[in-house]
This record gives sequence, structure tokens and C-alpha cells, in this order.
Amino acid sequence: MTIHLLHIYDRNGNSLFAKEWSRKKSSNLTKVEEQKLLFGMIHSIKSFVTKMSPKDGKEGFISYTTSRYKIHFYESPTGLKFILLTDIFVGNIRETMKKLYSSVYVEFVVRNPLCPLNEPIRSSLFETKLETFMTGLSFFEDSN
Amino acid sequence: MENKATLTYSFSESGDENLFLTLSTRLCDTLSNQTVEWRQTYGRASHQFQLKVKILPLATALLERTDLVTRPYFHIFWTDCNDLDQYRSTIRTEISSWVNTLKNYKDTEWMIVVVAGDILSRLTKAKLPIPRMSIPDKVKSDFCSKNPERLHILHDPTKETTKSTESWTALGLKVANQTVRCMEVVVSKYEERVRAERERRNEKSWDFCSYLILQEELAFMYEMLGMFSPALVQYDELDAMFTQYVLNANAGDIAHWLSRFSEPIKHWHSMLLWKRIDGDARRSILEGQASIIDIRNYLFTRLCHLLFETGKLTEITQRMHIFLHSLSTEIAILEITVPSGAIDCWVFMCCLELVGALCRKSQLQNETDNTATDNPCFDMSNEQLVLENASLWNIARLKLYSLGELCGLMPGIVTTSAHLQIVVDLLAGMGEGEERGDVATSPALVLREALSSKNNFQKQYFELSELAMGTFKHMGHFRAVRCIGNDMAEFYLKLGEPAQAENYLIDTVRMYEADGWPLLLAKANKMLARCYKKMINIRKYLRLCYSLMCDEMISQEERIFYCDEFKSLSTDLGDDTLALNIHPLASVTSIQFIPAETSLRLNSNHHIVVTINSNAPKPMTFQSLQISLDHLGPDDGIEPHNIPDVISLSSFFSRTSEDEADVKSLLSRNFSHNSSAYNSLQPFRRHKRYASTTSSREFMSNQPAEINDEGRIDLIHFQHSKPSKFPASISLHAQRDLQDGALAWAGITCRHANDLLRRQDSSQSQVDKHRSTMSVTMETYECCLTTRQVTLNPGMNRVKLNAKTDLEGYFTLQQLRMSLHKTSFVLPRIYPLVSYQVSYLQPKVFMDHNEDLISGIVQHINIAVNKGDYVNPDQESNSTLSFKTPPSVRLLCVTKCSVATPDEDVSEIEKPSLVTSSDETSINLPSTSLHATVLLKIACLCLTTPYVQKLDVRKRHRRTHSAPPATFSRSPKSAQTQTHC
Amino acid sequence: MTVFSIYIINKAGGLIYQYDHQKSSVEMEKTFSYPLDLKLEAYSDQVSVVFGQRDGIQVGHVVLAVNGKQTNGRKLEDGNDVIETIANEKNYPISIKFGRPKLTSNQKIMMASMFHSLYAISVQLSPVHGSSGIQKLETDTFTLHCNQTATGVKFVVIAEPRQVGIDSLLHRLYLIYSDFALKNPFYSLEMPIRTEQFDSHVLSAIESTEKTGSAA
Amino acid sequence: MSKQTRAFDNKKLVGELFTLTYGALVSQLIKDYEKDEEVNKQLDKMGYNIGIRLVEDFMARSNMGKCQDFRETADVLAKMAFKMYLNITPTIANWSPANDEFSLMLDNNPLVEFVELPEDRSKLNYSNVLCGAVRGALEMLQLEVEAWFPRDSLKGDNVTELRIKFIRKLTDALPAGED
Amino acid sequence: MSASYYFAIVGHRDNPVFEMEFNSSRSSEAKRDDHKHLNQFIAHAALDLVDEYMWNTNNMYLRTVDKFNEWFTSAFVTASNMRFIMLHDSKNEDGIKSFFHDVYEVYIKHSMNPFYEINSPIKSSAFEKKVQFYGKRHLTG
Amino acid sequence: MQEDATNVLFELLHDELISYVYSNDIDMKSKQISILESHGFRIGQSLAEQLTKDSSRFKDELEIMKFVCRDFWSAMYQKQVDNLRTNHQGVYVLQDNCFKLLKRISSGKQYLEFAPRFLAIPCGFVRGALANLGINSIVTAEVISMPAVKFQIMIQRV
Repeated sequence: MTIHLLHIYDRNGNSLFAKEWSRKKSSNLTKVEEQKLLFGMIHSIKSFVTKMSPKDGKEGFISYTTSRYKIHFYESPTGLKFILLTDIFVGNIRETMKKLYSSVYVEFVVRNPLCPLNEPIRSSLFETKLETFMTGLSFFEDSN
Repeated sequence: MENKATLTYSFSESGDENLFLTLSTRLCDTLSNQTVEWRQTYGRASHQFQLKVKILPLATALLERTDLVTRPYFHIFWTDCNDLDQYRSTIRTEISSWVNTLKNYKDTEWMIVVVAGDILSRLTKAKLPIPRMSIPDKVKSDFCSKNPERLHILHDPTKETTKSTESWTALGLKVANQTVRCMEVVVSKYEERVRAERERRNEKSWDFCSYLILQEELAFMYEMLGMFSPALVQYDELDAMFTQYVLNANAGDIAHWLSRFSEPIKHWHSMLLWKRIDGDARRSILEGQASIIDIRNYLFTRLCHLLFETGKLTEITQRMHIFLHSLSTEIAILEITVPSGAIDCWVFMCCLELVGALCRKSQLQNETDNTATDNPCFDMSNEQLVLENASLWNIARLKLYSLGELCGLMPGIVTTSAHLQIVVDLLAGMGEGEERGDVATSPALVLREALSSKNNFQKQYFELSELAMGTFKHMGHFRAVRCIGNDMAEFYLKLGEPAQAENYLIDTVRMYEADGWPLLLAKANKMLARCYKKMINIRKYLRLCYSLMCDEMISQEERIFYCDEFKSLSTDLGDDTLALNIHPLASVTSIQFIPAETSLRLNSNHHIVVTINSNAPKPMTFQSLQISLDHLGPDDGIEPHNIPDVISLSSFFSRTSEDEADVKSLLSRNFSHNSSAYNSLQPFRRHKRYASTTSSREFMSNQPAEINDEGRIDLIHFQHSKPSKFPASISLHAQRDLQDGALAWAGITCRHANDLLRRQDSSQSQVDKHRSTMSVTMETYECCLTTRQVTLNPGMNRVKLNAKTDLEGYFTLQQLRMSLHKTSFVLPRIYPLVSYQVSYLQPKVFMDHNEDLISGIVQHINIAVNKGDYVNPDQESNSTLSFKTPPSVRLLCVTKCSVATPDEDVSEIEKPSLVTSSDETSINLPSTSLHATVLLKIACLCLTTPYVQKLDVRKRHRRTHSAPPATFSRSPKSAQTQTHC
Repeated sequence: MTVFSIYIINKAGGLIYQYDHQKSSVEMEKTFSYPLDLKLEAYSDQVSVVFGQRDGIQVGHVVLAVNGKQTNGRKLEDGNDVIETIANEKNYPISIKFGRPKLTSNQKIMMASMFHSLYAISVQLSPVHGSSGIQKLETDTFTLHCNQTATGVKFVVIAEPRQVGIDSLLHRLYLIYSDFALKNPFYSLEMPIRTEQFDSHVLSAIESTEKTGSAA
Repeated sequence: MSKQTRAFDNKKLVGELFTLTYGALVSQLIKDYEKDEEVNKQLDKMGYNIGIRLVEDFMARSNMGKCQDFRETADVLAKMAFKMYLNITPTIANWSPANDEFSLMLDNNPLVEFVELPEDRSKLNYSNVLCGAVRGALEMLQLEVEAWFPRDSLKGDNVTELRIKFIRKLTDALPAGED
Repeated sequence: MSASYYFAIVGHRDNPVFEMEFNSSRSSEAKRDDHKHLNQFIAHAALDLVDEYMWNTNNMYLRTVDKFNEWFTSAFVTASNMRFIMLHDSKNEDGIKSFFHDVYEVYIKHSMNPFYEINSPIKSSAFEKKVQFYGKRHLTG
Repeated sequence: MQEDATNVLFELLHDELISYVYSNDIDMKSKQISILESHGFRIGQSLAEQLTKDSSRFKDELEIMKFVCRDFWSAMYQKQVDNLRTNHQGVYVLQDNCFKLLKRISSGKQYLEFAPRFLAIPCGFVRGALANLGINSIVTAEVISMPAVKFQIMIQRV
């Protein structure tokens, strides 16, 4: 199994952090455009889902799968959006995403006074912690 | 009193007495080399000790004894008989009669010692001895069939054979144990008695004294056996018992026997520590003659003795305090009449007595120290010992002092016959100082001596003081030293030798200042003041009066007193003057410009009102109040406003070298034009607290402060605070070190750590620095604001001064001083910087008109005239404005004239008329208020063909020569005048 | 187990067939006393609950009727503004009917084209080569399955997450589409499908899926 | 004897550490601003900054979702947040009729455990940081509220009351260039 | 005889930080001032001995360290070397000891007040009340 | 397993205090560290008072130092100092290899230039505690690579 890339957005759609592990194809877009596009898509999926939903739900959008990859989505109650692209064999990893939020983001961004919230994350400590977190995941396997 | 237990011996007449004597003595030695154990009842600790005995021939007198110490505890019968027949014939009967006599007395233990061996052989050289039955067996069967250990066979005692030694030790053991057992029995019986007696203690007939004697016996007994702690216990019990009785008495139930003590006391002998037992005291107790003092004395003496024996010196000294304390209180409780001073005498003597004893003991110890001995080594280090002595001396000193007062021995007091009478009585009561041989002279004698005359008293008093002081100093107990010093100072003052007193007093003052005890400080200051007054040291006296009159710690009356002192003496400084810091007398809270304006016009009259809060106890009138100014002329270059940076108070106050630098550099920048500014900052530099809590507001800016709407500037007032030994806040710096471009390390450093750490905080130096803040450096008052005869009432005062405006330039208020005769109170620096500017405004003429003048039509020209600061030298004549126009241009008339005051209100006034002469037209300008602008509208007409006319205008004053004309075109241009300014 | 609805979207993103199988309409009417402790706001011409919830009324529900008068967008039948009416104390006690917003046919068409573009974007954003678009979209309330034919027609089934046999249903729908739409002479391509047969077959396919978990 | 570490009541100590640090903060502000109002404003501002970070930590610890109802909000605040961070559980009281305004009653406010206000600071709301914190935290959950202290035991009131008023629900701003 | 007490806290710089008197019986309001002065005088003089005793033990309670006329001086030294000093004219070890301990607690609390500067005189009326209270309870009560 | 929530609160407050002081007017640039330190000092005093409540008085300097490294440290940072060294001339060096207030900021040199401001208050803590236990000192700190810190205590010899 493979993790392709991770995106973190703040509630207003500013990209806070993006990291690629194994990426075969790149959309013919600039980083920024791509990040915008991705967020935009997620945003409209969210509203799409709420409209389409036949019942009242809490979480809403969880993930989608195409023939070759899968997008996992987690939004913290404070509106932070974590988007993880993996191959299609990764199942429901909601809990993992939560953990990513609580034990990596909160610990090393929120609690680092030098990391302003709502700005791209520059802390290398965060990156290392994230790396260890990801590489530690059962379904992480660097397929480069 | 002998401290050996008594044994007796008897022997068979036939025997050889000398032999028995030697045997007896030998027995003593044997015993004294053996340790026996004393098993106490009631689970009290058991004691090991050597039994020391003396062996006396048996006598009924001895047997009669009932006390514990001298009564015999064991009896021995010696016999060396080896001849059966002889035994049968005489010895048996002798023994039996002996036994019978003993039988008549209870608690007697005895033993028969048959000496055998060498003697036998010696005696039976002649006939062959085939004794069928040996004597011992006979004796045993006759007397000790029941308990055979009552018989002992001593084998050839005079030989040094193993056999003999064995039998000796055996004997020794037997005797020792038997004796001790016997003692145990006796003592426990006795204790029963004591207990029984104690039970009776609530009966009317019961009497403490006799009980004391009774229980004391136990103590003696133990002491005899070298068992000191149990002995001690006896006295403790007695002591406690007595105390309890007194307390009960306080609570209301007075024991019958106690009432005897309420009789007036006639004797106040000291307790005696140089003999083991104070016989007289004991006797008087026995006879029921003892006063409470005697009893206390006696008990304490005994306690001390035993404590000495056990080497518990510390305990003695501790008990001593309580001892002294409790007696006086007990006397109070029992309402016993004692001539005043008696107790003081007693305490005095007791103290010296103890000191003497302690010294003796410690010498004794020192002697024995080097040679290892069984002497109890004292639990008190010499240091402590010395200290204790000191405090005893100190007590003695205090008592002596009060005695001195009582007996009129103080300097400056005439000794009356009444005084003498008191002395006589006191002496009578404290007994002859008996001779003590080698031992130091008795306290009684010392005291007699001291009370005998003023000189002796004084000598004695100083001696004690010096002793105590010296010791305390040596022990580093400076507070104690100062206290004594203070008393001595008082004494010297009484003696009329203030010079002697001064240093003591200064020390005291410093101490209280350093430790920060305001109340005590005030008191000390008062004394020092007295001293200086006596010394007629006006300067110093004034200083003290000054600080005292502002001291809230003392009563209003006193403050007023010092205030008056100050006023009356401030004239007496001769030709030198005294500059004092305005704090604490008053604080200058604010400075106000009236009207609210800091850029003033030349000669305009402005006021500066200073608000002063006075702490003086009553209104004070000063000859003058002045504020020194620093003046920068307009051409003096430096624009004080644009001295850039900002410095922090802490750099003023903390003493760190680096900050010194700050200040200096600051000053060099800032006050370059003012040499004394640096000194003028001194007082602030003392101030720690401010530095301690750095906060934005406390950063000292060198920018002049802004006035508020009322034109007021509130001054920051730094009250002096006690210098702390170590700054609560130290300045630290973030530091980063680059190494080949990259950050090597980051951290926090302290640039002047060493300066901070090196500084030792001797309160002395601290205080000196603190005090020196009293003295201030004076500005030069060449340029200053002044007002005379200012009276400050306690509380808020507003003082009005005239701003100095007769000089152009930039003025900074620097220092404020109020003068009272030869003294002046100075606010060393006015902060924040208060300054104002005086400027001269040139007269100006503006003139404008819409177009180039077109010929043929009447047009208007507007002219604005501002006289600026120009003042017309002679008032009555007023200035004129004159125009120089080409002939073709004609000024017709003034169509409108109005005056605009600086604050923009325009009022129309009566139009002046034009005065036209051949070549120029002039207008008499209306006289207006200062700085007002005159607005004129003038109709004019030019005749020649239409082209632009230039015309000249010139403002000038009568008697002035016309200035070169300034042309005027469409864009109005001011015409400078040449008027004298 | 339920299949909620079917969408068929042509290659241009136009909705050519839609069928709601499960009429899941949550509605509740309640009488309130002043003041109303639910926060209402009007957006996308509906008045909906933005904050506060009580006895079944959830955030996101919309006002369907006030005192029996149906809402029509932000207005009531009688033309009064809904929010104003509710804000006005005089109208209390007031009975309001709340319910989940139902998709109007317009909205459905919008949704369809929206999904169409999402599908496209998901292709573009693929981190690997040759990826299709969204085939399965999971939420906590439903799962969306999509099968795009070679010809670019999208068959979309929206069902409960637990529903099985969707793939066969999708396949079945494709067959039905080709049989009863394409083969229908009167049916013009890319146009909405309106034939009885089609409906009935779709229905049966759905039902069998629900029952057996297979559409065959 | 401190030979080996004594087991301190750590929670208590950290609490005290916090309280003291806060004290230091306030005293600094008081040095910097003459006006109590200014100080209050600063405190509120700082509280806000704390709140917006704290809420993340809170969410990470408690598996809470977004609040959909104000009563729920009140409960979570009192029973979870205050308990978790200040170790107190204020009582919820004084609901407004529209249920959009309530009070937290702090019977023992750790912030003021040791504090005695100087006389000249009557207008100071010592604990104002709490208002800011609550405001900040809720804003991150898209709830705009007002918070203030109608009563404060430091000022002699018998209880400390923190009032919280719902203003409006915020909605995510759409990112630029979104259809 | 009425028991009377004088209590003082002495700061790190030997300066008085707090003082208070306790009297079981009607205290003679006369010569108050002079009397206050004497108390301070004794308390201050005792500091030498307090410092002396301090090093002999590491208990906080030092018992009676000094004696001046009818006054005993007991002392208590906190771990932070704040010195509590008590003058008393009658023995009451236990009372004084527990008084010291209770006041210590109060002092600690007070020293945590951010507006109080350590070693500066304590002016808080709340503090006074508490000390008063413990005085009543353990000494004059 | 999860640390005490109050810690978080303290840390956030601590950060606020810092950023407040640093946001303050320019006049104070050089003083910011000192200001923070003096706050730490005051807090340190109080805590020392509190923590020594039940301990008996300390006999010597070293005992006090140990107290600071063990009890005081663990009260503050839930861990003890990793290493205490002294030159026996009044200089002590406390080494904390994972200092609580830095461990979330960086591991290594990133943000190193900001490290001092997070050490000012802790320095004050120590100095305050010591001061209240009768030791006048100057406390400085040094970071080469976060989160390890060396605190140096220089004691005033009286």
C-alpha cells in the first residue's frame, strides 16, 4: 500500500502544509493552483454531500475512491482539513487521521508558540514528527 | 560530707586485729575496682558504678543511724580461728552475740569471713593438724545453714597466689552485691516514706521545708553513689512542686505552709556555687527560717552542682534564666514585700556567681582536657560558654544600672541621704561577701564595692559593659553590642561627655537604618540629636532635626519641637550653608504653565505654578523658592529636542559598571552643556525598587514632557528606599553567537555578573551610601526663576513663579530649592524634563490682491500687518504703515479695518485714515494687543495705461529711516522691516 | 438495506434520468412560545436552522410551514417574510414545521452537473497515471457509487453504506439503459429518459438488489 | 528533608504555577497601563490568543464534535473544559429565555486564589483573560459570543459570574476563486 | 498575671515585615507607644540569637532563644529564612508552636499574592485578621 | 499517559506573557529579557516558599541546589534536572536535556535565535527560588541545540 500525499488546510482554505511521498503523475498545474483546486473540490464535495444526504449526518464526507487512488478526508471541529491521498487498498483510516491531528498537529504546531496558526507550517520539528508518524503507519511503504 | 557507703567489721578477740584491719582496707580497694549494678524499682534505668565504701568497727551508734548516707549497710565478722576447741569455747559465742546484736536492727546484711590458709600452716607448724571437721564447716552449720553465702573462706589473703586473688574477688563480689541489695531495700523503703509524706501534702500540718529535707536524703544517697541523674530528679521534683504551689497560690488556694513565706524578705543572698552544699541555707530551711529566696537559692545551687557533675553546662545556663525570671515573678505572685532593688542585687550576684563557677569549671576542663580523664567533658563549646558569660554579664549590667538609678549613683544626680539609706539597707540584706580562699572575690563584695561610690559604680558599670560588649563583638552579635553601646552612650550623655557617646549612637542609628526598623531608628535619632545638641554641632544637629521633624514615627509634638529647633538654629550656621534634599520635607508633585503654553513669546508674562506637598508638621516660611534654569540661546546650536535615544531608570539606579557607562554617555550627550547635571542625578541612583521592576513607564526619557490641557506636567518623585543587599532585578541580555554565518548558540548572559557578585553587603557601606543621599550638589542659580517669602502649609501648596521671558531661547527647569536662612532644601533634579521656549516674532506685512492691478478701475488691496513681538519703545506714539507708490497709483481710502487676535477672533474697528504726502502714503496703525494682526482693505486706483503696476510698501515707524522697498507682485510677499529688534 | 436514488448523467453532465427510491422525508411540526430558541438564517432561498437543536429538529433543517402556511422560499404563502414572522412576538405561540430540505428537480440537475465536474477534477488530481474519476464516494450517511461507461455516461447509485451488490446493479442499469433507452427509437441521445418500461425495470432491479443483494 | 523527591501534588502545583504566572502577567499590565479598562482589554486580547490554541488542544483530548446547540456548548464548557484546565466545575445558571445567554458561576476561581486587589484598581477585571479565552475558543468553533464578568468575588460580590452571550453562527469563508 | 504576646515577622534583610500584639487581659492603653518601642527593641535584639540557634538545628521551631527582663523570645525560621519572632511573658510552648505553624501557612498564601513584594511590609487587612484569629486561638484565647 | 492539561494552559500563558512583553514599546528592547526574568524571579520566590513548606530548613548550599534540581524542577517541569555540576566556587551548571518549554519548538538549531526569550522566565524561577532560600545568585542560560539547555548559576559569596 502507498501514501501519495498529504494536504493540510486551515478553515479558510489556506494550505498550511503539503507533503508528497510517492507521486507518479503531477497535474499540469502550479502547486498553488493545485492546492486551490484540491481544496475547492473538497469544499464542493462537502456541500454536495450535505445536499444529497438523505438523513442528518455528523461527519459527512469521509473518502472517495477512483480506479487508482483514494482520498481520505478529516476535518477537525475547528475546521482544519486533513486530506490524505493513498492507493485504493487503504481502508477507513478516520482514527488515524484524528490521531494525526491530535498527536502531531496539536502537539507540535498548536503548542509551538513560534508557529502562527493559519500560516504555512515551517517548523522542521513538525515535519520530522509527521514523518515518523506516517512512516510508522501500517499502510505506509515507500514505493519509490 | 563523705561520699562513701558505710560497712562495719568485727572480729574474734583472739584474732590478730592488725591483720583484720589490713584485710578490711584491702577489701575496700577490691570493692572500688569492681562495678556493681543498681537495679531500681518501677522500671527506672539501672546504674553501673563502683561501690566506694569505708569500713568502720561495728558500733551501736552506727546501727542507730536512720539516714541513708551514714547508716551502715553491711557487716563483716572476721575470724582466723583454726582450732576447733577454741572455736567451740569462745568464738562461736562471740559470733552468735554479734549476730544477735545485728538482728535487733532491720535491714542489716552480714557475713562471716574465715581466714584460712597460710595463717593456718604458719600456726600449725608445731603439732600435726588432723582436723576432723574444719572450722568453716562448723560455722556454716552453726550460722549459715540457711544461706551459705554468708560464709566466706578467704584463702591465704596475704599471698599473691591465684588462690588468694580468686577468693578475694569472690569476697568482693559477694560483699558488693549484698551491700547493694541491702541498699536497694533500704532506699525503696525510704522512697515509700517520701511518697507517703507527699500524699499528705494537702494536710494542714504538712510543710514543704521538712518534706524537702526528707526527699533530699534520696538525692544525697544517689549522689553518694555517684548516681547524679537520679539525684537530679529529686531536686527537679522539688523545684517543680514548689513552682506548682506558687502557681496554685496565684490561682487562689494558698497552701498553709506557704503563708509563712509572705513575710517581708530581709536577706537576698546570692546562691553559692563554690561549695557543694550551702550549709547555712540548709540549716535555715531545717529550722523553717528560710525565705523563698533561700529555698530557691538552695535548690538551684544543688541543681547546678549536680549538673556540673554531669557536665551539662548548657542546661545550667538555660535554667539560670528561668531561675532568675521565676523568682521575681513568684515574689510578685506571693505579694512578698521586698525592698526595691533587693531583687536586682540578688540577680546581679547570681549572675556573677554563675559566671565565676562556669569559668572555674572551664579552666578545670581545659586542664583536664589534655590528660585523658574520667572527668565529665562539658557539653558546651568554649564559644558558647563565652557567649553565655557575656549574656550573664549583660544581665548583671542592666541590674547594676537600675540599682545605680535607684541609689542615685547615676552621673548628674545628687546622692541624697535617702539614697544612702537605700544602699545601706540593700547591703545589709545581701550578706557579707564571705572569704573564699583561692576562688575569685565573691559577687557580694563586688556589688558592695560598686554601690559604695559613684566612681566605683561607674567603673564597675563600664567594666561589665566592656566585658559583655567585647565578648558579643567577638561572637559577632552586633545587635547586642549596639544595644549595650547605646546604653553606654546614654551614660556618657549623663556624664556630660557627648563626644564619647557619638560613635556608639551613630553605630546604633546605622544598624536600625540598615535593618530598617523605623520606630527604633527614630528613637536612636532622637538620642543622637540630643548628643549633637550637647556637642553644639549645629550642622549635624540640623540634619537630624530635619529628618526627625518629617518622621511619622514620632509624635506630632516632638516633630513640631524639632521643626522649631530647626528654624531657630538655621540662622546659626555662621557663614557656611547647609543644602538638604527636599525629600522627605516635601515632594514637588507637578509643574504647571499658566496659560497652558510652553512656547512663549519674548516678554510675554507667563506663570509657572509649582505644586508642593509638604510633610512638615507645621507651616514653614522660606525666604525664597528658586528653580534653576538651563538656558540655550537660539544660536547655541544643539536643539535639545532631537537627542534621540531613551534611557532607563534602572541605569540610573543600579550600580553596575555598565550602567554607569550608560549614564555617563547619556549625560555627555544630553547634558553636555551642563556640568553638574551628572551629580544632580546622584540621588536617583540610590533607588533600587524602581530598577527592580522595570516596566515601560519607568523608562526615563530625555525628551521634554508634554504639558496637558491645563498646562500641567506631573513630576515623577523617587522616594528613597532602603538599599537592598542584592538587586531584585538584574539586567540580562539575550545573546547569540554566530559561527561561520550559522548560529552557534543562543542564550541569556549577564554582562556584569562579576561586579554584582563581588559586592559584599556590609550594611555599613550600604547605609553610608544611603545617608549620603541627604547631601546634594547645588546647581548654579545664575539663571533661575525666583519667588520670595514662600510659606508652605502641611499638605498641598501651590507656588506661583514668573516665567523668565526676557531672553530668547530654550529653557529647561533643572533644580528647585527653597531657602531658609542658611539652609536650603533642594529637589536635585526635575524629572521629567520640563522646558519652555521663548521666541521673538518679527513684525510682518502681507499684502495681496486678486490680479495685477488694472488701470482705470478701483480695486482693493488686502494688507495684513502683524507687529510680532516688536514693542514700541515709547508707548504713546504708535506705529504707522507707509506705502511708496509710483505716481500713477493712488491709494484712495481704507475701506475696511479689523483686528485679528492670535486666537482668530476678528473684530472690526474704526478705519484709520490715509495720510498722503508727496511720494508716500501712510496709515496710523491702531494700537493693538500683543501679537494681534491688523487687516486692512485699501481701495486703490491707477491711472496710466493698462499694464501691471508694481508698487512698494514699507512699514516703518516714525523716527525710523525708510527701509529699502520691497516690491510686491501677485504672490504676496512679506516686507521685512528694519525696526529695532 | 436501502438504495436511495439513481442518477444517470450524460457525457455533458446533463441529468437524463433520476429516480428517488426511498422517500426519506423527515418532518416535524411543533408549537413554540416566544422567543424561539433556534437560530434561523436564510440562504440558498430557504430558511434553515443554523444553530440549536431540540426534539428532532436538527441544524440544517428548513422551515416548511408556519402556522400551517407553507413556505415558499423565504416567504410564506401569504407573502410575509418567514424570518420576520418568526421574529415577531405577536405571532406567538407559533407552530412551525421543520424538515430536511428536499431536492427540487432543479437542484437535482445542479447536483448532477456538480458531480460531473467533481468527477473530472478527481481525474485531474490523480497522483498516479490512468486513473478514473470518483467511483465510490463514502460518507457516514450514504455511499455514492458511480460507473462511467466508455461512452461517458455516468450511472450513479446512492445507497446506504452497508448496501451490497451495487456493482451488479450498476451493470444492470447499463443494460436497462442500452435496452430500453438506446434501443428505443423515440429516444434521442443525451435527452431525459421518460419511458414506463425503463422506470419499471429500474425499480425491479433496485428491489432485487435490496432483497438479494444482486440486481440480476 | 529533600533527600529524595517528595511526591508533590503535581496538579495543584502546576495550577499554582499557572496562577502565579498569571499574576505576574497582570502586574506587568498594571505597570504598563494606568487605566484599568486598558488592562482589561489587554487581558481579553491575550485570553483570545490563548483560546484559539487551547481549543485545538481541547478537541484533541476530548473526542468532541462541533456543538450544534448552545446548551450543549454550556455543558461542554463547564463540565469538560473548565474541569480539564482549571480543575473546577462551574455551575451553569441564568439562562436567557431565548437560550442564547447563560452564566458560569465560579465559586472558587483558581486565578484569584491568592490575590488581593490594590485599592486603586477597582475597575480591574482581574480574571478577564477567561472571557477572551472563551470567546477565542468558541470562535474557532464558529460561534461568535460575548463574554464578560457581571460579578466578581474579588470586588466583594458573593460569587464570580462569567456571562456568555451568543451573537451569531459564523460560516467558513470560501477560499478565493471558488465557484 | 495576664499573658501578653508580641509577634513579629522579620524579612530577609532583617527588616520588620509584620507585627502584632496579643493581650489576654485589658492591656494598659497607656504608654502604648513606648511599650511598642520596647517590643521592637527586644525582638530586634533577639535576631542575633535567632541566627545563632538557626544553625544548630534544622527544625523551623527554635523554642525560646532569648530572655529580656520579664520577656521570653521564641522564634520560628521558615525554610526560606523568614524569621517569626514571639515575645511572651509566660511559657506556652505548644500554643506558640502551633501559632507559628498556622501563621506560616497564612504567610505562604499571602506571599503568593502577585501584588505583594516579598520582604516588603505586609499591609493586607485579610492577613491581619487571620493572624489575629490564630492569636486568639492559640495564645490569648 | 497524557500530560496534565493545566500544563498546556501554563505554557500558553507563558507564551502570551512573552509575546506581550516583546510586543511592547521599542524603548524596552534591551530590557525585555530582564522584565521576563524579574517576573520569573517573583514567581520563583513564591513557589520556593510553597514547596519548602514541609521540608525542614536546608543546611547548606548544596542541599538547596539539590532541592532545586529535584523537587523544584519536577514541580515545574515534571522531570528532574539531568545533570548538576559545580566547580565548588559558587558556580553550578544545571543541564536539562529536554527542556519542557523548548521541546515543542524545535529539535536542533531551527528557531535558535528565539530560544532566549523562552529561557528568561525559567532563569528567573531559579534565581527567585534561590533568593528566597537565602542565596543571591545570577542565573544565565545557554542553548546550543534545542531542546537541551544549560543553566548556569553564579552564587554571590557573602
